[in-house]
Amino acid sequence: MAASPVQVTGTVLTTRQVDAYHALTVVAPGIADRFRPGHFVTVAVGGPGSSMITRRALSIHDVTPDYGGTVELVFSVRGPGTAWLAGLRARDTLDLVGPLGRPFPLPRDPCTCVLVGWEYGSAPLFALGDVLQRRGCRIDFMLGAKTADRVFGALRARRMAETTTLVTEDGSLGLRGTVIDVLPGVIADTRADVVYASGPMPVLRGATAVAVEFGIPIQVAVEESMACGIGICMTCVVPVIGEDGVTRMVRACTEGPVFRGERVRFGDVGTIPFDALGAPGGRHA
Amino acid sequence: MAASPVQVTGTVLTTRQVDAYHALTVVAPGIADRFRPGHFVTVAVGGPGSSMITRRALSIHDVTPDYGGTVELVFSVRGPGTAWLAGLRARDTLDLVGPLGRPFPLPRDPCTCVLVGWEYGSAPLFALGDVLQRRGCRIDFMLGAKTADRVFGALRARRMAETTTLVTEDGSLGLRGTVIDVLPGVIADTRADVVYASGPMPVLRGATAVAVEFGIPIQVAVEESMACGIGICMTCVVPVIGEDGVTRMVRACTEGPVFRGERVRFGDVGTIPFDALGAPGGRHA
Amino acid sequence: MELPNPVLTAAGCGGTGRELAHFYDLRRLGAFVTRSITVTPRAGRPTPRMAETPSGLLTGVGLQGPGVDAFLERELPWLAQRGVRTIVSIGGSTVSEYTTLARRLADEHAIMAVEVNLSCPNAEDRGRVFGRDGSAAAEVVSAVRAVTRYDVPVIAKLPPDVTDIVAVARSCVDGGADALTLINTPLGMSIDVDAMRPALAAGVGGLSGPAVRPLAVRCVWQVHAALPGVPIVGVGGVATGRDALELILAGACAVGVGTAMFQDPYACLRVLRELEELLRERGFDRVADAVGLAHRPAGPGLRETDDLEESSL
Amino acid sequence: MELPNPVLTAAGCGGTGRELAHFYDLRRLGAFVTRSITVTPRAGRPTPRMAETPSGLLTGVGLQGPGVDAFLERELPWLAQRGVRTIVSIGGSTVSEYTTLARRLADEHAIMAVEVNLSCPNAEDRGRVFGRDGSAAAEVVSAVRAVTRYDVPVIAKLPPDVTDIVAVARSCVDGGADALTLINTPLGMSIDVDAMRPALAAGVGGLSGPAVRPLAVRCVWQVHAALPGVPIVGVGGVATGRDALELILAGACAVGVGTAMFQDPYACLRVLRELEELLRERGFDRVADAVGLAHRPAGPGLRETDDLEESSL
Ligand SMILES: Cc1cc2nc3c(=O)[nH]c(=O)nc-3n(C[C@H](O)[C@H](O)[C@H](O)COP(=O)(O)OP(=O)(O)OC[C@H]3O[C@@H](n4cnc5c(N)ncnc54)[C@H](O)[C@@H]3O)c2cc1C
Ligand SMILES: Cc1cc2nc3c(=O)[nH]c(=O)nc-3n(C[C@H](O)[C@H](O)[C@H](O)COP(=O)(O)OP(=O)(O)OC[C@H]3O[C@@H](n4cnc5c(N)ncnc54)[C@H](O)[C@@H]3O)c2cc1C
Ligand SMILES: Cc1cc2nc3c(=O)[nH]c(=O)nc-3n(C[C@H](O)[C@H](O)[C@H](O)COP(=O)(O)O)c2cc1C
Ligand SMILES: Cc1cc2nc3c(=O)[nH]c(=O)nc-3n(C[C@H](O)[C@H](O)[C@H](O)COP(=O)(O)O)c2cc1C
Ligand code: FES
Ligand code: FES
Repeated sequence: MAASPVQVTGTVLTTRQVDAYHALTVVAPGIADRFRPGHFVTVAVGGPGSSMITRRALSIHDVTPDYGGTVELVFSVRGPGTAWLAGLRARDTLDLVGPLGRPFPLPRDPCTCVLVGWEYGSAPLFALGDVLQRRGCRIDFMLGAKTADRVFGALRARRMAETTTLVTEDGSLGLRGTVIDVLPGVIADTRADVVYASGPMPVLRGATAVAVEFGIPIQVAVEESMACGIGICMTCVVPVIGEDGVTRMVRACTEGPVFRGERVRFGDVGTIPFDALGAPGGRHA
Repeated sequence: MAASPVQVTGTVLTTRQVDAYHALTVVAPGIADRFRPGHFVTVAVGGPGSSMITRRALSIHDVTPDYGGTVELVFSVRGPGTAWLAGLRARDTLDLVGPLGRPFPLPRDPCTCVLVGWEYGSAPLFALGDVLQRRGCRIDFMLGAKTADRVFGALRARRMAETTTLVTEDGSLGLRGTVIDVLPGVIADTRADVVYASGPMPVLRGATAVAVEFGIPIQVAVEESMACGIGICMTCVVPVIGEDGVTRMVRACTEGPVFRGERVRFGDVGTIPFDALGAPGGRHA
Repeated sequence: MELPNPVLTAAGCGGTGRELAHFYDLRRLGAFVTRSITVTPRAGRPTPRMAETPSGLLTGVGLQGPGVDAFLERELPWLAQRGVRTIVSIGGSTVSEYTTLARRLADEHAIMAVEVNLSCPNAEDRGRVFGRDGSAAAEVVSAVRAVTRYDVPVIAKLPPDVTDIVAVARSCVDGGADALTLINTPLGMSIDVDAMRPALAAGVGGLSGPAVRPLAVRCVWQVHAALPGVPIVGVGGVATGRDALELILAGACAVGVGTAMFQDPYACLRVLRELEELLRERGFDRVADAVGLAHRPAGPGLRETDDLEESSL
Repeated sequence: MELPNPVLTAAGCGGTGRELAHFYDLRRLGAFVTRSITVTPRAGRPTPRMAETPSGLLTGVGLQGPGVDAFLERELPWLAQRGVRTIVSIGGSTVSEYTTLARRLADEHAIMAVEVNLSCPNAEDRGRVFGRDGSAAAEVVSAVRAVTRYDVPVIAKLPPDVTDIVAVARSCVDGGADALTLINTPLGMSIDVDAMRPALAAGVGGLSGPAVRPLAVRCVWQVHAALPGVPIVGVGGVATGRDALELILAGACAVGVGTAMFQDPYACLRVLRELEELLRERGFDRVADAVGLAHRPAGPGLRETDDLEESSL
């Protein structure tokens, strides 16, 4: 972990609806201080006496120095935990642990970066874009979603980036298609040096395939179900190829969520690849 | 059950602190309509997704015809369920089932009634007092508690009753002592024809002993842990002697909570008396 | 046994029927399952009989009930007159008590099925619970089967806290059980840390409610995998249509609702409504089409689940 | 085994120690219990490995770990250097694997105790879990005891989903176990009603968290009643000091905290603080004075609990 995480009882400052998403701004000084783009937090849901005993992981969308430090979270309602979050009001408290995970690594020298985000996966890319620009990088956004209302952050992307390409599966906004259809054109047009991507596995897999095709590095932020977020439960593992060429089941919460795209065996997510370290009947150390 | 109970999603109208107690007024038309003194409700606690899966039983303190019908509940915080109730605010919703239980039977002819209440047990006695007075009865209150702040309803009692006797275990308000110490004097002074009592088992036991001594009838409202409140779980039983002289384990929620005091085997509460119907090794039907 | 819908009350959780009838017409249930009827009246256990646990309820009621005579005189006729489809649960402390009960029921025409509650202690085996011992369970089931009318199914109801639920289930089926109900309450305990005593007068009690649903789903799954032809009534922690569907996908063809009725008297009807809606959304015409569906072999891209050993780690 | 305080991490729930050390100094724990170490590295099960259930967590991790060599090279020294009191949990699929592991640990001086995780499937008995079979459990325990240094206690850890926990516990003690840990996770299952598939890739999983606490309290109670001289580490659903006290009053002399750490990284320290406060309020100077106290015979006015059969109804 890049920074030591802390547990904070934050106070909700504001709640907003942004397209299909809910946005919560929470006063959480210890977390905002330590934030680097790509970090996430886990939040306790359901209040005291809740039957929901696991925390929910949410990317940090942004931080501000207001009130000693705030973090902004963006989420869609998927199940009971996110439904509860959506019901929070200003001045309610929220229990957070963070910042967690390995943030996006930054290029040493100024270069051209394409930021690919899918639905709420786009959330952590704007703070990343800010940092990249401060380092003199050119940034270009590609934001996608199933439908128009689920494209997150198009306005802000347009304000920040050299170019912004929108894509929806149903064509209701921007180009119609998938990342694989559209990303090659963006990379070619911008002469990108590096890709950052955040979204569901199939999107990351597609983006990685494209980046590999172009021979440029790609950093991806993956999402796996997480019971703890701090590296102790081993529920969040992904098959990743190490420096030594050996595939290991590594924790997305602590070794990730950001990985070099070509190291993640996307095709084998949800399996134990037969050649992974410690695979049943497979090779041993 | 005297009246068919209903399930109502009520809206909290007001919340107040009354001495050591919380009072909630809830709009719950179907329940207020059917109310008779001695009825109780059960309320769902903890909100959606709560780990608390049983309802909490609370006596109905009072009803009004406002907003189609309100019920007032009075309670002290004992554990997590009542703590959650204490956190409700106006306009929150509360899920109630009621009215439940056998209400206080009323005398056919005008007579003198002593109403004995201990701590929050006093709550259902005021609506009872109103009805008795409307029937031309004289009422006298005896209210007790461990300490002064836990005596409930002294002011209202003084306004309603011919006489009001207060008693606390520590003497911090009114007389110092217990029901057994004080009730005989009240009965003698008022020449009571009947006693109504509501409170914990030891208080009911004491009041019953005194009433029996004086040879006057007593109706008691008992409190046993209840998982359902509607007669289907069999957790709330109390040993009660039937008309036929046979002791049965009867449900406080449906056959009670109001019983004739001398029929309740207070000394055997928390046991199965050896001579109860169906007792292990005991007599059979 | 044909039921118009798959939602039943769980044994011992619906009172005599009269209490729920204040809320709705019991003919709307798939069936009403009685509390476990005993030969003689039983006063049950002392109070406290209940303690709440996280998402669960611990109870020790001790099969309080009026005995079979009073049941046949006062409770069954009331249900029969109203046309309530009734499954009678029976409980005994010896094989011969179960036989006596089954015999007494054999003349009653209003009974859809007999459910044999095997969570009772066997007085002839130092109080060992019948359902924790395959051969004792089978003995009870075959004794009951032998004296029950051929067209009345005998359902064996089992607790989950055994080393091998499949073995016990198989013994019951071999003993003549036409169907199984899974699960009765596992043994649990709660201690009142203020009194520093067990919270229940009985010390231990039965754990029910949503907390035990994962145990029920697992038992239904394992037994359906081993005995796919045996109808299973899934019981344990059902509070919503989704919970019911979980048990059905695991292999149950009907579900029982118990503890949830304490919280919501209308729970059975609500579960049914929600279940029907979920089945519709998924394109099922009949419940039967969904029974055990989660067992189907994983398709392309789906994960293989069947080749793994069933340990909890 | 002397511990400065009775709160431990539960095996497999505290990572390697490094992760929790971001939050507090692990020397503040009674002891740190490792995940179950295996002979060779294990990749574990495919994902999804978790599903939330009401007040519970279902997991199927499959003992992912680096194998004993890497553990002794990289994990144990890290703990030892920091002075963390460490109990090493071991898991095997044959008796000889357990023996191998115990032998490898025998030379390590930094180990407070060896905990034998008996929830592993026995490869030599068609995958039957060791701890579900008294004699297999005893065989493992005595093999481990035989090769472990005399001054290092061997603790047998058992799952609750057996027909007779007391019988299995007694076998383990007869086999040489110095103490017992109760409970490991019972087998549970959850089905994703949208995918209509088991929620875990492994199908079944282990149920943990507050939902199982009543099962843990019951097991501790039963075993303490039968084997009052055997120290018990109570584990299962502990999230607060009250929960810990519940297990202690039932008969545990120490408690393990597992799933609660996923929700609150400081859970062990908080539980300890709350427990100490509760003990103080009740006038106990030492934890030992409270151990098993809920078993004391009922005094006047208190209800008798010991003469009742232990059925769940
Ligand atoms: C590193 C990371 C960052 C994330 N960032 C965001 C974000 O910025 N905005 C957003 O909307 N969502 C984000 N998610 C997904 C979010 O965690 C899930 O939507 C949420 O946990 C679902 O909870 P629920 O109770 O609403 O749904 P349910 O599906 O009912 O959740 C039940 C259980 O499954 C777990 N779970 C289910 N799906 C996921 C998932 N995809 N990832 C992790 N746990 C899951 C939950 O934590 C919970 O324990 C992120 C996930 C991860 C791992
Ligand atoms: C007919 C009846 C009327 C009541 N009226 C009132 C009232 O007007 N005001 C008031 O303050 N209290 C009243 N009580 C007691 C009230 O129900 C309990 O204080 C409350 O249930 C405690 O819940 P908790 O979660 O705060 O505490 P906990 O002790 O944590 O409760 C845990 C569980 O035990 C049950 N329980 C615990 N104590 C009792 C009890 N004494 N009676 C019933 N269930 C119990 C709860 O329902 C819950 O299921 C009444 C009880 C009954 C049976
Ligand atoms: C208060 C209570 C009484 C019960 N009585 C019986 C009974 O008489 N016979 C029986 O077979 N099961 C009985 N059970 C078990 C239930 O039928 C059911 O199997 C169990 O509670 C799990 O389902 P649930 O979680 O929906 O309650 C009882 C359960 C409770 C909570
Ligand atoms: C993710 C996870 C991993 C576990 N790994 C192990 C293990 O390696 N060895 C073991 O003996 N128990 C293991 N357990 C069981 C716990 O040690 C503990 O017995 C159980 O979870 C109940 O306690 P809890 O409710 O506090 O979690 C694991 C439990 C969980 C949830
Ligand atoms: S979420 Fe627990 S190890 Fe990653
Ligand atoms: S509370 Fe359920 S029968 Fe009385």
